[in-house]
Formats: sequence, C-alpha cells, structure tokens
Amino acid sequence: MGRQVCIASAGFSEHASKRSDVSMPELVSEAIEDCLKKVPSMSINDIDAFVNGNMPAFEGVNIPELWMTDWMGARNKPLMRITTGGTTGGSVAIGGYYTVAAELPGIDTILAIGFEQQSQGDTSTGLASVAYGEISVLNSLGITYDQLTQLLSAGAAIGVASYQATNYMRRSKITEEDLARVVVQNRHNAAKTWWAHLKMPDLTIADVLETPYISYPLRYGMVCPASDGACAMLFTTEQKAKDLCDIPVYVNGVGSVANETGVLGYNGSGAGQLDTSEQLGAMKSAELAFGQAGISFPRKEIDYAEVYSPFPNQELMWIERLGLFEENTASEMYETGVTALNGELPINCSGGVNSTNAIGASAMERPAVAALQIMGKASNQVPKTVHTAIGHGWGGVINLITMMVMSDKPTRKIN
Amino acid sequence: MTEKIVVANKGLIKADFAFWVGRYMDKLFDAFENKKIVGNKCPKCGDVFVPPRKICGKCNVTIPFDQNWVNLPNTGILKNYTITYYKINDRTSRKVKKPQIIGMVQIDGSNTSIIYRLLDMEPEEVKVGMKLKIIWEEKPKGDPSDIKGFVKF
Amino acid sequence: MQKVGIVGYYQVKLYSDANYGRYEMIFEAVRGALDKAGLKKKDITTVISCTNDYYDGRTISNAFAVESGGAYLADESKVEMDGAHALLYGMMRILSGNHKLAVIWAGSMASCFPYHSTRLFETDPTWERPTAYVNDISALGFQMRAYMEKYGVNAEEIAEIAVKNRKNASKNPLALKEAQNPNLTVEDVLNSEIYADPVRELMVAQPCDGIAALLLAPEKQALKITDKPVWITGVGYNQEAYYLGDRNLAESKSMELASKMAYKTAEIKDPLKEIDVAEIFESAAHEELILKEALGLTDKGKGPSLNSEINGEFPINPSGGAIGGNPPCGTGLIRIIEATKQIRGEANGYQVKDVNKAIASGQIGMCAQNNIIYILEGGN
Amino acid sequence: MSKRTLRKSMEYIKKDYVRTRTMPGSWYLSSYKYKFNITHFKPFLDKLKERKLVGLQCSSCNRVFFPPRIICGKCMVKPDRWVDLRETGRVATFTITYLKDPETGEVVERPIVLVQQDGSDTTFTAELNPDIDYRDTYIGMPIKVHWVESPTGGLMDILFYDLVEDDSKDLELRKD
Repeated sequence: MGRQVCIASAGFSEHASKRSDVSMPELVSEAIEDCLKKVPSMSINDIDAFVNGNMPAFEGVNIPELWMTDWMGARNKPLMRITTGGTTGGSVAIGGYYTVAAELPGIDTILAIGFEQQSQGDTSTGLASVAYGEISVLNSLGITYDQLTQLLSAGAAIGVASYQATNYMRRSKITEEDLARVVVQNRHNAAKTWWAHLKMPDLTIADVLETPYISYPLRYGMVCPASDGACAMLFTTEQKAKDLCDIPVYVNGVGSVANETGVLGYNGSGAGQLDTSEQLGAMKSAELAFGQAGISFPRKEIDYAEVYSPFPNQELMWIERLGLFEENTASEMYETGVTALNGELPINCSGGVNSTNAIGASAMERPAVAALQIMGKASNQVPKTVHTAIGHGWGGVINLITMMVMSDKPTRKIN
Repeated sequence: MTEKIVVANKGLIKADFAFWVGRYMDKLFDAFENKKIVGNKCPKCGDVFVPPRKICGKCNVTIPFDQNWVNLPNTGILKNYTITYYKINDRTSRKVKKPQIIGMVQIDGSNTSIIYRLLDMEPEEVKVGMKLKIIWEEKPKGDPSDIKGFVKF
Repeated sequence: MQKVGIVGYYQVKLYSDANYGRYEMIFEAVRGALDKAGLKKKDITTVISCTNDYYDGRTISNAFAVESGGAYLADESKVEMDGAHALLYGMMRILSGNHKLAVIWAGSMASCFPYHSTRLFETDPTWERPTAYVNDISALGFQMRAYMEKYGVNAEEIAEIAVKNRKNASKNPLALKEAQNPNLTVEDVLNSEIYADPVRELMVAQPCDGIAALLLAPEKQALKITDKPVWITGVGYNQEAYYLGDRNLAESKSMELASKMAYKTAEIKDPLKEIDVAEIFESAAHEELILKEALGLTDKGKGPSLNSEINGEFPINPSGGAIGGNPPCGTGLIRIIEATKQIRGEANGYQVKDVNKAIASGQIGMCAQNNIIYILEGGN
Repeated sequence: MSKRTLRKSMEYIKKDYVRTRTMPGSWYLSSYKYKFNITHFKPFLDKLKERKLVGLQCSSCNRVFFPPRIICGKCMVKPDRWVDLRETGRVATFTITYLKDPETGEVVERPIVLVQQDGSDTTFTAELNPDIDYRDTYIGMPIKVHWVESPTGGLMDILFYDLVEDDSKDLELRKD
C-alpha cells in the first residue's frame, strides 16, 4: 500500500518580530507565492488539497483556515488542519506526506502550510496556557491561587527548556561558552538567509555571554526570538514532481513518536521523564523514520540536518539523540567546524529556530530547508552536494517529536 | 468503592491580542474614518469585494494593492436577516430582553454582503430585498463598529 | 482506494455536565475500544486525537493527553477540526502502509467552556469579531432563512426533523438526556424559545460532554481482529468560501463536492438506492435537509418530502444525530460509530433493517463550511 | 549589566514594515473550567496529614507514581497498589529563576528543582530550603522533606526540601 511522495518546492514569507503590514491570511499568501514561484509550470489552481496548521492560542483565532480559505486558494478544495503545538509545522508536513501517500483518488498535489503571527498575541501567556490546565488541579490538592500564580510566572518565562539545559550540561559536561558557540554559528548563518529574523553577521561568543540570565543556565542572548512568518511546502507524486523540478526530493521516512510529559505531569501527578535530556521519543522517532528510509548508519548516510532548537543546548542534544553524533561529542563538532556551512555534516544553515521562530511554521521550515538544500535552491546553500537530509521538530511539554528523512533517491519500500 | 471526586477549577489568566488588519483592510478603515466605503475589484471576474481583499477566491488571482479600488455608495439591499436574543463577546454570551435584527446587506455596486444590525425597525417590517442606508457613528474611529447599522432608505 | 477496516469503537455516554475528569473520559473511550476489539496497548502503532485548544482551554491540548489516549511511544498527531477529519488522517496513515492499528479519539467537554463566545474565535478578527454580529447563532438563522426563502419550505417541515431526531435519540441510551423526548410535537418545537429567528431552541444541536474512540486497521489485519469489520470504501472532504456574504447558504457547495469525491471512490451511481442509512452531522434541523440535498438523496428543495424515519424510505440519523447530543469535536466521529453500529447490527432499539451500506458525515465552521463524508460497507 | 549594553551586543539587521491598524481581542480563561478526577488522591492526601509519603504503583509495569497518577500510559491501566516511600529524594534537575521581587523591585535568584522521591519513578516541582545558597544546587543533590508544623492533608504540607548532611567518609557525593 502507499506510494512514493516527493517534495517539489518550498517557500517562505519574510520573518520579523512584527509583520505589521499584513494580516494573517496575507502573510500566508506570501509564503505560497514564494513556494509556487519555484515551480513555474504549476499554478495555485493545480493544487488538489491543503494541509494547514498553526498554534492557535498564540494569536487568538480558532481554526484560522476557515477565515483564510480564499487567501490560500483553498475555496472548494479539500482541507485538513493539524496542530500539535511546537511540532505543528512538522506534523503538517507529515500530514502532507500522508495525504499524498494514501493515494486518495483525485488528490495528488498538496500544499502544506504552517504559519504564526506571534506579534498579535502574548507569547508568555500563550506558553502559560499550555500548563495552566494541569497546574489548576493543584489548587484542589492544597496549593493556593497565589502560589499557583507564582508557579506560572516562574514557568512561563522560558518554560521547560532550562530544566532540560541543566540536565544536558551535566550529562555532557559542557560550559556556557559551548552554548554560545552554537548561537554564534546560527546567527551568522541567519545573516545569509533572506527570510531569517535575527541576522547577526558580527556576533561573538563574548557578546552572548555578556547578556544576563533569563533563567539559569540560559541567557537572553541564547534564546530564540518570537517571529511572524509562514512556510509552505509542495508535496506531490513521483511522476508529477519529475515534471515540476530538476531534483525531486523523496520523503523516505517520517516519525512523530510521543513520550510522557517532562517536568509537569498530567492531572497533578509526577512527570514521567526522569532525565529530560534523555529524549526517548526523539530516539524512537529517529528509529522509526530511519527504518522506513532504510538508513542504518545515520552519521555516514546523512549529509545535512535541520533540527528544531530554540535553545542552543537542544541543538547539541538533538543531533546526538537523532544518531548523528556519539553521545556527549556534539559541542566538539561545533568547535572543530564539522557542523559549519562548509563542514562535513552542516547543521541548521538557515540559522535554525534559534534565529527565527514563528512557532507554527518553525517545525516545517526544518524539512523545507533540508529539501531545498537537496535541490540546491536553499538561501544559504552548502557547498557540497546534499543527497540525504533530515528535518526535525520538537514541541509539547518536551514530549512531542517530528522527524522527516528526505533524499534525492527513493529508498522507502512500498509493499 | 470510594466515592468519585471530580473537581472543576476555574481558569485564571487572560491573553490579549492585537490583530494586524493588513494594508487592504487598513484602506477600508481609512475610508470609514471619513464615513465612506471602498471595495476592490477582481481584475479577472470583475466582482467587487467589501471588505477589500488581496485575493479573489473565485479566480485565485491577486488584486494589486495600488489599483482596482472602487468607491461605493452608502446604500444597499437586504439579502437575508435573522433575529436573535443573544449578545456575544469574547467573554460571554448572554440573553438580552430586546431582540436585535441582524441583516446581510449587499452594498450597491458590490458583489458580496456585509453583516450589520438593522435599526429603527420592527421585525414585521423587515423584507428581503428592501433598500437600506448606512447610519454612521458620529465620531468614526476607523474600525468595524463605525457602521452603527442600516435603516430603511 | 484500498479498503480500510473499522475494527472497534467506544463512545462515552453524553452528559450536559458530566461527572468525569478529562483524562478519565479519554481513557474510558480508548480503553473501551481496545477491550471491545480484544486488543492491547502495545498493538497501537498510531494515535490521532481530535480536540481543540480553545475548547479545552489549553494550548497544545494533546500534549498532556498522551498517556490517557494510548499514545505513549506511538506515532501521534492531532487534527484540530471535527472527529471525522481525525478519522481521515488516521485512514491516510493506514493507507500509506506505514501503520497497522490506528486509534482515533475525539471529543471535548462543553460544560467546561463558554461555547458561543468560543465559537466567536472562528470569525475574522479584523472585520467581524469586533462587532460580533456574525456568530454561530446568527449564522444558523441566516442559513435557515436562506433555505426557506429559496425553496419555499415552511417552518413546520423543518420542525419535523427536530421531532424525528429527538424521538430517535430517546431510543439511543448514549444520547444526551436533555435531547431525548419520545412525545415531542411540531408545535412544541415551534413554540420553543427563539434561538435566531426562524431557528428555535429545540431545532439546535446542544453542545455537551463526550468523547468517542475508534480503531482502524488495513484490510488484511482487520480480518484477523474481527469477524464483523466495517469497511471505509469512500471518503470526500471539501471546504467552501468563508464570508457568509460570499456563499449561497441555501445549499452546501462543500458537501456537494465532498460527496462527489466519495461516490466516485466507492463507485456509487444512485446514492438513494444503493445506500441504506445515513448519519449526518447537522448543527440544526434545517442543516439535515440542506446536507441531504447536497448528498444527492433528493432534488434541491425537496428534502422534506423524503421520509427519513427509522422505518422510512431512507433513514437519516436513527441515533438522533447531532441534535441527540453534540460534544464539540466528537460529534462527527460519533456519526461514524453510529453508522458502523447500523452495519454491524448493534444499534439496539434503533436498528434499521438490512443495512449494508451507510454514509456518515462530519463538519466544521459556520454553516458547515467544511464537510467530510464517508461511505461505509459491511461484509467480509 | 545595563540595558543599553544588552541592546548593543544583540543588534541585528532589521527591516521596517508599514504599520497598519490593529483590532483588539482577548481570551478569558477565567470563563473556563478544568475538570479533574482526583479520587485517587484521597489516600495520598490523608497520609500526608500523618506526615507519611505514599506512591501509587502500576501493577503491570511496577512503576511508582508520586504524586499518584490516574492512568499509567505505558500499560493503559489504572494503577492500584499503594507503596510507602521514604522522606529522602534527589534533585533530578533544576533551574534558577531571575524574577523581580514585587516589593523591592530587585532581581531575586530562586532555584526551582524537580525532585525524584526515593522509591518513585516520577519527578515533581519543589522548592529548596531558602538557607541553601542557590549556587550550591546540583543534579543528584540528596534532599529530605521538611514538613510544615501542622500538616493539613495538602501538597503544601511539604514546605520545602532540606539538604541531607551526610558525614560518612566512605560515601563520596558527586558534584559537578
């Protein structure tokens, strides 16, 4: 069952802290225009179905696809909305893949769209509302509303990431300087990506370490911005993709394995992840996706990786957990330039989520950039030829993961 | 077996939003400030839209921002209406004593309808197809509530 | 399209204010479906949930439901529309060949959120929301008036649909108690409070608490799991324009296009003859007629003349439909479960005779902007 | 560090966009309710009142949940066995928050830790004894429950956690 699925194109809107010139639907249409510009023989009328998603509570519209139907060209077309928080973009991309793979009659070409206009809402309240439901039960277990408010303000500042950073730093014995080095590489890369948000061509490690702590061990200079932006990807069948572009990118494996929540348990209980940097879900997702794609030695077979890392410690952690590097060696790779643009295994050459974070789009921009790197059409193109690449997403309460393995050759077995 | 205990705790926080209207809608609200209505026209099918928009959903063509603007009159035709006793806002929906008549009005010269209250009318008087005229707020602020409603013309 | 089998289902009874915790209810539905099919947690390979962040009051409403929904270390995702759309995604995952058992669960607790003001979040925030004249209530009023004016249908004929569905609901033990009424008359409906003229309170599907779960498997595996699999042989979904002023509310363009896609897949030429029963998600009585016509069961405007009682010419909503209880997000999935029950002959008390093919639909948006429809068939 | 230097060191290439109007809106979670079944918390809270700690164990996978959990996601069953737990535990991970004191306006460093109670397989958020210097917090730090004077049968009966002073020479605590 199933068939081969290809990515034929991907597009972005410009990202910035305030895209005050456009409404949400107009922002989305910018990304669609950019996506279709790369496949001149295709028009919006040729799209058979749509898959969409964003993180609705961050910008105050429920199921915004209903409103933006016309702006996407989705009038009288099939449409499905997928949202999973931080991984939304990745989940939408996987949704686009499955929509093509399912071989539904008449549905061959899919536009997958992830977007977010965070300047419309209040990001920290949005983040607090992730945990609020679960924290409110504590009131019935003897914790007063005053104490709850305190807990919320402590948690909302940066959420669960700092706990994870402490865990990871202890495990791999890295210093804050190692973290800053990751940030510097990302922001330099962002400066060469036209749609990126925090473009800092002259940033130094000292600059990052000069900024104050937001919550230990993370500093202001290390965390991602809140951006407005959208991303669109075109999924289609093998045959159509060959007609549309020179190098069709095959999606060979996908995975989105969920784990128990970390830091905060549900229904007032304890949290199941004892070590938040262990990331069983990420390892299982990688296993699943690599298994489908027939990849046995990720380090040897993968040429490029885009991982979802709003915080530098996560970038180091993910590339280890996804099987690209030996445990606790990731920071060395940044020191020796393995992960740089002209390195052996370049990571996040778009600047990553660390430089541009429009939440609902972020996890889709990862596979989108990876696919463009394979096609040779990326904004900050790596000099070496990329055959196989991965795009990864992270979200939820450090428990949701998305993973997509792409290549210029089909390796997924159809049975 | 012990008795089941289910608690229902109230929420605490509130999230505020400020929705960017974009350049196309901004132009409409600029006109609202002068108690006027503008629409824009699809270059392909010729339909005129109120509120103006970037893309014609029927033809899937982009309407350029710097052209195809159409000034529209303050009059229109009633296409549909309903009478409700509910008042809704972001926080609550509550029943009100006096019913409000809400009408779907096609502004003359446009091809779409907008939805506003019908004022100074008894439910029995309302007829689909009747001619209506906009009543503007005295001091328009440049937002959708500048149109107070429609009356018979 | 290859066949996909429905191998198990479970629905929690609908309550207007359930004495349930959220996770307890999700667990009951998913565990219930597994037990009914005789499967274990480890058999699950993928889980698709359907809830809504605004209905749950939680951002990422699926993040904390991983454990109770059976998604621990399973390939998980969430569709934020109607439960029927979640089923579509589950089906796609099965059809891709990547998965062997999909759990789909959907629903929410309407007693926990202000339904109408939450529905307002669906509207255009730059144009319609500040004045709030367009909302789920007024939209139904516009839709019913448009339908009546265009085809000359009168209010009594629409009230009869409400009477039929509420009577049917009284035979369904899982339906909402408030919606069940075996002795309702057309006069009662027309004399009930005005909702949005001409829509009356008793014509409307009342939001309530409830969660349902369903299991899907590919053809080969489905036959190993159960003797009575129900096959999905066709699916169609579609979305029409957003602004009510742009649309022809007297008919449902999206349902027409969706059913065209589904009929083509399942090779159905004459739905009225070939299909035995329909479960339609109608947010108010008149919508059942509009959707029925869009499905090609009758000509436009002739909906009321087709007898759709349980023992009528073409039974529609023998379970009571959405009027028999409407848990936001869950209603569409419950329609599919009810159609499955009809095919398996498990609808005790409201079973239609000799059902082999059924259709079930789900919807989302003002005046059913996005519709989805399934063709279900019995037999091995 | 002053705010001015912060801005200078983090400057980036910006583009200005036309500013259009905004329309307001709010999401009031105060009109929402959150329903939870807390039946399984009753024995746990009763024991807290007696200054005793108990965890709920899943009889299928033997994991112990503290505080108790309604469903074990791994096995999809309701855990049903109560086990006694010791008062000691360890810091599973921590962060330090830098929040302004509402009264003085000064930035206060406060560690928030995730504690794994000995004998349990889950972690939960707790506070350390304020006498402990926040710079001394580390992962694996052995800690012990500090009860309030008169427990009432709520989660706040655990006031905070004290550091376990261990004098034994043969036990070397890892600290890094």
